[in-house]
Amino acid sequence: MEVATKKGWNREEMAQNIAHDIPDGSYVNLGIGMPELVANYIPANREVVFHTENGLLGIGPSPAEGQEDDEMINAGKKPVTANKGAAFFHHADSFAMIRGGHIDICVLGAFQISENGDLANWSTGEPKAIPAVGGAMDLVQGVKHVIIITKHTTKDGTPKIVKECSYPLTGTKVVDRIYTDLAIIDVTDKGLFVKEMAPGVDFEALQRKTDAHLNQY
Amino acid sequence: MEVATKKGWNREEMAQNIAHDIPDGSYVNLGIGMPELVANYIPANREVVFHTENGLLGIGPSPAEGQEDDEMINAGKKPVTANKGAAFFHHADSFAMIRGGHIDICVLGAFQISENGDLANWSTGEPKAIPAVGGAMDLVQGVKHVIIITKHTTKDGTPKIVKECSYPLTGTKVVDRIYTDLAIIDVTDKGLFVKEMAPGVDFEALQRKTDAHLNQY
Amino acid sequence: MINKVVQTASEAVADVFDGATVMISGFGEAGSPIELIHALIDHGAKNLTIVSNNTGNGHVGLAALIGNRQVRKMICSFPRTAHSVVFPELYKKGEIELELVPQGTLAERIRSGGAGIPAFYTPTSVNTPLAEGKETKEIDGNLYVLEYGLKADFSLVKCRTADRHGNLLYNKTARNFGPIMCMAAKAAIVQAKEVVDLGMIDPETVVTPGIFVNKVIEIANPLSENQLIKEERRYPWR
Amino acid sequence: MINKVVQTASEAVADVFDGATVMISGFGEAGSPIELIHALIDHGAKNLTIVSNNTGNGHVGLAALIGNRQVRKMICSFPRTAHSVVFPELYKKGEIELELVPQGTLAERIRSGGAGIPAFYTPTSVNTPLAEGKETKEIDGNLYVLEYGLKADFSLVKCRTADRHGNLLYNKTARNFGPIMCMAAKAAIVQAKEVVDLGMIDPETVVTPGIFVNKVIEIANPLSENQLIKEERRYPWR
Repeated sequence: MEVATKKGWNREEMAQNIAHDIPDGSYVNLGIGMPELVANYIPANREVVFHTENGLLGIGPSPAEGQEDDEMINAGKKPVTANKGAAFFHHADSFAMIRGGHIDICVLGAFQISENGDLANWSTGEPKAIPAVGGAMDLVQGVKHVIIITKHTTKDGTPKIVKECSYPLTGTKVVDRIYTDLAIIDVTDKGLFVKEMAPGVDFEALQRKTDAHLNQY
Repeated sequence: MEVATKKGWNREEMAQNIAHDIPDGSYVNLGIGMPELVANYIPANREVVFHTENGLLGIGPSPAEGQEDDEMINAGKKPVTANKGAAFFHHADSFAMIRGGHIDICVLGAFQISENGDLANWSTGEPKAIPAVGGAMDLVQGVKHVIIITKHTTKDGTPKIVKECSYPLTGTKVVDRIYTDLAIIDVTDKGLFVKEMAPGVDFEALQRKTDAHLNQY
Repeated sequence: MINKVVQTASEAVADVFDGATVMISGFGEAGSPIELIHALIDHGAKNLTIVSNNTGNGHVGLAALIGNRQVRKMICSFPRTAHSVVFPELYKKGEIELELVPQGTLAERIRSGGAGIPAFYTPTSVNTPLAEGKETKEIDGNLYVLEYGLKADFSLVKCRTADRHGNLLYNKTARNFGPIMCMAAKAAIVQAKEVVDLGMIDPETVVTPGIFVNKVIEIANPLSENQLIKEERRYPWR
Repeated sequence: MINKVVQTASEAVADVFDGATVMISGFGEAGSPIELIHALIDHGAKNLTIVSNNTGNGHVGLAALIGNRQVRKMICSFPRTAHSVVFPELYKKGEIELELVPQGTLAERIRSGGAGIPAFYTPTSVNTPLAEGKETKEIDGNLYVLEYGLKADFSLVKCRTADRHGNLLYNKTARNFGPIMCMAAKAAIVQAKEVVDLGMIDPETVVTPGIFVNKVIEIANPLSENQLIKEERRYPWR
């Protein structure tokens, strides 16, 4: 069954799976890192407005080399451009959009997700680590649909989808859907339901790589 | 002694007294009615920025007849203009200026002022009256110096400066100075102190027209 | 494709339902979305709770909506103004409810509703009748009143310029409650004097970003409430 | 006559006192008032509490201020970034305090401090370690955390354009914390890329009205923090 893992989706395919599920007209916030890939795969016939919490709605493509502007960056501090119809605003207004429920979808990474939708993605809780939280706790509380993009397990095979998170929490009962390299999983009031599996992955193998109980629709 | 009353300051002189005491560079909010007169008497060598809570800093002179704009008004709904350096903003930002202590001075009318600086200026408490408060309660709590412009007594001679207000309060311990037709009175931790009397007014006559105890510096 | 522009005022307000909470921008005559309000009168939704600084003037706009008995309750700071005649009459007869809120508290409650802040403490109204029955808390030796965020099902807002994303610019002191009411509503419905092509509004000058706006209708020549009142007009027109 | 423009950065920061709370605008490298920070290093005020989203980069700007041991405590949301080296070292040695605040709560606390709101409830951080020891309240069936407004003695802010009244325009995403930090400080000190004549800024487009600003200095060609880090520069220059 180890073959199944290798047949999972790669990073680009995971991002494509998410992009495919983002409706036309959505306002979307992408977390730093793997979530940023999602922007590359929005179908051409859909108009999606990307929000970055440092103060811009309407992120455009990355600037050409040499065209970067130190004062035009996203939350990951990478250079960006602005599309037509963009708007700049200050941080309190930006988080009013987030906390006030105006952003439709955010895509975040995760250390752990529990079966009731708890998320841990800001701290491993190591005593010597410098804690840093950024906007994660605001996003999970305020955004209408919180989507996680993550490898199904850590590099050493430890499940990231767990009965209960052992790492410090970002929020409780906040995750709506998880996109991993192996499956797409809905978090519902009745538990985790597998919506789709990657080609070559079967349910038993998926459950073995998952600490939490999985259900089939 | 009745002569003294008639020798008091008129409305324009009361407004002049206040204008004289407004320092160069102040940010000032003027209430509706008599307070609005103050703007006419700011000495020419001083630059004072007038705030109106409906969303403008930098009120200029009244527009010429025929130049009025329905969408360019002050809190009293009168047409105004904007000076160079003006700014428009929304209501939450406008009251952030007020509540946040950014306005130096406001000038308000009053029904009653108590000797500890309580103010009643929004409701006579009559059961059939329609209550209306506007921004008065915000102004008295937030503005650094709350100044009252008022006739010393009502038309029938009832004192407006009282031991304790009988009308519904706008705020407690909020008034800093009272400018009447008869005197200028400071509200201090130690009580009311007469700073100046109108020509022809003497202290005993002033005290007789005042319910609260007056002190002399 | 995002296109929030609709073609008629009646289409703009079509979803308003009986019992809805509706915020209406404007301070006195400035910024009142009179065409949208008149469309709401034609539409006929009843038992509305209206959040607006005043209660309208003469027999047009908000005053006409109240006069048409569509409003159960007003939440406002200053219900009596020079030209306000409809509300006072109904209020004295006990036929309309009033929740009186200090103006700055009203603005902050609306902004909080839009910003996901369910409640906040404020010094405004402490020790006054308007604080009666409300929770208080002493912070650093001073007393504050707890006030709750206000949300609406719909907001009707007037602005100067809009694009198809719903980015908005306002005109002078007609800005007043518009931006925060767009934030606080599930559906913000905006009448704009002009709808411009996407990209015509400088991103640095946007006052209301489109994320807060749901529908836009162009009303190139809005009626002047002042003028209608001078002419003693009434809506529905007669 | 109102003229908030001063001639040197050292004059702009001259009043900063030992033990002051100082807010510093910027998100990563965008919007950091590097010349004002360097003037504060020259000035030497100690035991500062700094409110800023990050902890600076390399050995210039905020990182250099921390490295110069002028900072007792940092209040921020994200103290470790790619180029942050000074803060982590001092933090691990226990030589600097950290108050970690979620980014949106940090922004809202600053805005509240400036708006006269002493405290507010927020859903952010509920049921997490960052809510430990904080008051909570159930409102409409949901749990919220009480957070307090943040004020500062001084704010150091970078903007694009200013006039002598202190009206400000910003540049793109360098706006970030600038407007709310101007609101929250007793004295907001601003470096502008250009100071223009009064009347040159359209009143409709003002982002920070002058009432929130105390001193303005023109820094026509501000240093690029990114560039200084690439060049491994250190302040004080050596």
